[in-house]
Amino acid sequence: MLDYITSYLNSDTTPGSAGNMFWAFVYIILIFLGLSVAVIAMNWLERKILAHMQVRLGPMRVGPHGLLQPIADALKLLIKEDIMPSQADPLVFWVAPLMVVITSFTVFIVVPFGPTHAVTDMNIGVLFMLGVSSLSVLGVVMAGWASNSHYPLMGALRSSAQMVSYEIAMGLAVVSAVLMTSLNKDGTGTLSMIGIVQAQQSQQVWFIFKFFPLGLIAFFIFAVAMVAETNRAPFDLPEAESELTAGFHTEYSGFRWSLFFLAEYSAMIAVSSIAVTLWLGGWMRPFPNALSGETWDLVFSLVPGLTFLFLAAMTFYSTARMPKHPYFKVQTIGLGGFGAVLALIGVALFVPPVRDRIQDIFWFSAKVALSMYMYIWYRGTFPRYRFDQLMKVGWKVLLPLGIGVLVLTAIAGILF
Amino acid sequence: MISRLKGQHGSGIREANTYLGQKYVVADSSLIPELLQVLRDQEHFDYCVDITAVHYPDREKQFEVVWILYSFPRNERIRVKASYAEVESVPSAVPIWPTANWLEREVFDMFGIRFEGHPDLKRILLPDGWKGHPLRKDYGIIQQDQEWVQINLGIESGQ
Amino acid sequence: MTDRTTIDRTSHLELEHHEKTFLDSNELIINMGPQHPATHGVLRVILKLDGEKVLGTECVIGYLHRGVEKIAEHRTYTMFNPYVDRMDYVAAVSNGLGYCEAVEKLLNVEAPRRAQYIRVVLTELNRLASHMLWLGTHALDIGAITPLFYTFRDREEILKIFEKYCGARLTTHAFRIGGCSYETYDGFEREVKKFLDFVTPKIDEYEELLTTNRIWVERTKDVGKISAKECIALGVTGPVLRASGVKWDLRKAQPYAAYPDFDFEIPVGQNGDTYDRYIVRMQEMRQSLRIIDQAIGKIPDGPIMAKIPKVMKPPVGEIYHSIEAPKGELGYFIVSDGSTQPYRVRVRPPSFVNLQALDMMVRGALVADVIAVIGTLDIVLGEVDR
Amino acid sequence: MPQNYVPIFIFIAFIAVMLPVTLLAAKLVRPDNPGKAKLMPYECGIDPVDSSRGRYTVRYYIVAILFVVFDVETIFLFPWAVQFKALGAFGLLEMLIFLLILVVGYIWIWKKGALEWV
Repeated sequence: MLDYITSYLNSDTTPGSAGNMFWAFVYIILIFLGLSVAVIAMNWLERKILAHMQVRLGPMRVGPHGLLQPIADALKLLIKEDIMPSQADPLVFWVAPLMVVITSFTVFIVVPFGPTHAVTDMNIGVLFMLGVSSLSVLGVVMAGWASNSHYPLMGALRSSAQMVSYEIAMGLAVVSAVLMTSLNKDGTGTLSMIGIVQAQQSQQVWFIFKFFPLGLIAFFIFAVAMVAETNRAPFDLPEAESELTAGFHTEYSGFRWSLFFLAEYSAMIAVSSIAVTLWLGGWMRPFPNALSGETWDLVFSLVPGLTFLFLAAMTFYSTARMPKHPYFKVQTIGLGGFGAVLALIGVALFVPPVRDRIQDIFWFSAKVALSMYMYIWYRGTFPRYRFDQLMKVGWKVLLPLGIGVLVLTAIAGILF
Repeated sequence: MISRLKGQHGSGIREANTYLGQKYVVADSSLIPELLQVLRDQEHFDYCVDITAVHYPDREKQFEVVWILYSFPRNERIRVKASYAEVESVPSAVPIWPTANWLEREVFDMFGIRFEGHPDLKRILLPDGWKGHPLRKDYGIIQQDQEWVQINLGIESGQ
Repeated sequence: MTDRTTIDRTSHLELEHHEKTFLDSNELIINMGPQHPATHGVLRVILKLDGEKVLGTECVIGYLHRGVEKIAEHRTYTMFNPYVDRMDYVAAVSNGLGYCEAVEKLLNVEAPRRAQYIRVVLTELNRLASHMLWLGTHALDIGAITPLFYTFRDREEILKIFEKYCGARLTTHAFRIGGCSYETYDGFEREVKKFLDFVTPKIDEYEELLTTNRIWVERTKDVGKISAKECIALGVTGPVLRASGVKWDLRKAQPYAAYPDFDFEIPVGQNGDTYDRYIVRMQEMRQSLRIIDQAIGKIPDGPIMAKIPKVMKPPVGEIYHSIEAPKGELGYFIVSDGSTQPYRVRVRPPSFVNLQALDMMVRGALVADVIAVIGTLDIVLGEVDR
Repeated sequence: MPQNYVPIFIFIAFIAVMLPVTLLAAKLVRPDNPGKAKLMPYECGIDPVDSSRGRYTVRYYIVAILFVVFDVETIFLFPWAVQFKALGAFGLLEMLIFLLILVVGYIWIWKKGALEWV
């Protein structure tokens, strides 16, 4: 038994490929926990960043700088009454949020946080991700239909039409990235998520910069489509607050509603992960070819620790700026403790064995975080599209653009 | 202009005067549809500012309906007034000025004056089943339709 | 002239009629409001939809009806003054100005020059505040959340000035019949000047966020179009009329208060769509700033109240007086029977009349446009329902 | 490598157990006192006029059908993209013909107005 557990540690492949289900399970739990933390952090960050964009402070009361606000919200949602409309279809109503959450979580099985840091490495990883993530539209439609109410129905119909339309543009963009993976010596591409990153590694370029500007355009198509797929501003029509009150989840309340919330954020992280894997070089550090060599490797490997130390320093600065009043004593101590934890993590990241194993995850997460920041930024800046304009963008702009980019990439691939 | 109107309609114009610099015409109720049409088409009063009514319970013809008109080309206002008894109905101005639609509905709602030829004359501010017309002088200020309140709101009194 | 009669597309929804053939898609009937985030209060719009397309609308109003006109008949002229603030509660000062001037006309008195200047300053500040609130909520309806916070931040400064002047922020009751009841506080002029310097770049900031924003332009251009003819036929006034290309502003057409003394432009649009209305209101904000800037420098000295009797008994007669409120023509029709109480007060609410155009403006458009048009009409339900 | 696919089922099973357990746990701690008005479908405080289970506008179905066409097309592109270099110019030419047929169809639906919404 113990052999079975330890044997994996020496292998340099994912637990799924190694056939080690114990470690697969450990990874699953880690991903589950990490995702929950990420969603909580996203919740807090979104509210904070949006607030600062809008000249307000955001959550400030629960915990220092509102750090505990998402937890308070989660608890509140847990003990909130759950209402199921009397005319709703109980089974479908019950299953819909589960459906959405399961699909948006399952995607993370194939997300490669590092060359070995994935639950499994499927040879059809990209297709799996696209397929599973587009299943979530089913949950949305189920939710809207089961509610038996007009606003959710409209939200569900909008959402299905919208997700379906952008799926095509997304698929075309992905094809052109997959096409790039086959441009190596043996002439065979791959659909495996890890394989795609390795292809970028061996071609010494992030696919976003390949055949400039073709890679960039493909990435742009994907970036637009992924915002639309996740129903976020400016494509948040299915839950357009000012039109449909809350769209497909109007009738959901309490914990069931929070599942939709959870699914939305994890879907955002999931599609961002796809984008990072396909175009932004996955777990690769920035400038792998321009700034190569031992020294640069060392410099970049110090970045994770420095980042955490910087965050810790900022936290300590905020701690020092806390009002000096007995009333704030607990909060000040809490914030200081939080800073200390960050600093500890930062220091731990300097230790060579940890440093080497964590680096990949750090770079991957940093890229995903950047993409998440863009999501928040869009929300703070853009008005909402109208439905016909949304369909126009999907069908009449992105689709021809996607086909064009694909063809041009193929021609460029033959020529160069 | 007033003299022209008087020349055209003669005895129909009971009074045409200015008060505090504002022109007004008191017309015979039978003359109203014609007069309003003439005011719009020939005198260019193209904008109907307001239609309202005043209740004089002591008079023989209780309601005085007031049309306040404005002319963009001439930049002047005129008030047309006519008296109606409770049983009489007023010709609707909707074919002349579409804006009269809601204004007349409000007059109907508040005074119970019926407008002949209005496309959709029903209550506008008060609920459909409400009894009484609040802006009549015999409707007390705290009076309300107790029955309606009880049935629809399930409370004893809305006050 | 005669073709104006053709515009009679006003609500006949016939909700009861439901003749369906086998292949017809369901016409969905949806209630938008009264409890809806984007109907600016308790407006209920019954929408008849085919998918996303609006086949017809019907407004149901009256949820906020308080019988202001009835109350007026049971209050003295002075006592009724605070009530008018509660109609268009985001532009309470304008309401007060209209009412006070109407009664002053009835009494045949005129407010002193100083009072009139103060009135102009406060009314224009209030116009700014009203337009700011409109901009924030309108942008929010269209999905841009950030301008709301910017405009509320800046509106706050105006409310602070009001608070310092008369102690109230929203329902100010700033004017009295015959003038103003409060002298300006120390540093009033300085603070207003400071506010002007503060707010001018802020308006540029709003424009930066929206005017050239592609999504904003797409969402507002050619949405809710209304021509000048239709506006006049439907009695629509204010910025909506001006955006359709009619250069008509009561401050210029039939000047009141101290407006003839000031130099300002009437911004007009061309297309009469939501974008033009947005541009017109933005320009109006700048013009208001201009008026305030001119007025604040030369507020004359003198009394702030005219000589008016303690017990007001206007002579028998009637008056209609209207002013250019932020939403359009706000008129008061007051009938006096010679007693201390008005015999009848009729308010001509701009929001109420403008709202009537909603149905015409959104037919054949999409659901999202209904929201945009409700926002662009800039209605306040307190005034629609009174 | 079939063992690569096993974790999917572990994952789904894990979440499918976790979520209902949390939902049931929430059921224990949350209040539950439904009322008639509370259980009504939300329609801005007004009783809904008719059921929302009716026929809906055909445009959504058109989009669904178009989606099937184009998504299947994308799926066909994947194998070609993976073997792109190996298939070479010939493969590209064949794919261009395939795409051309689709683009003709696409232009046709555009001209037909299937992509319009108002």
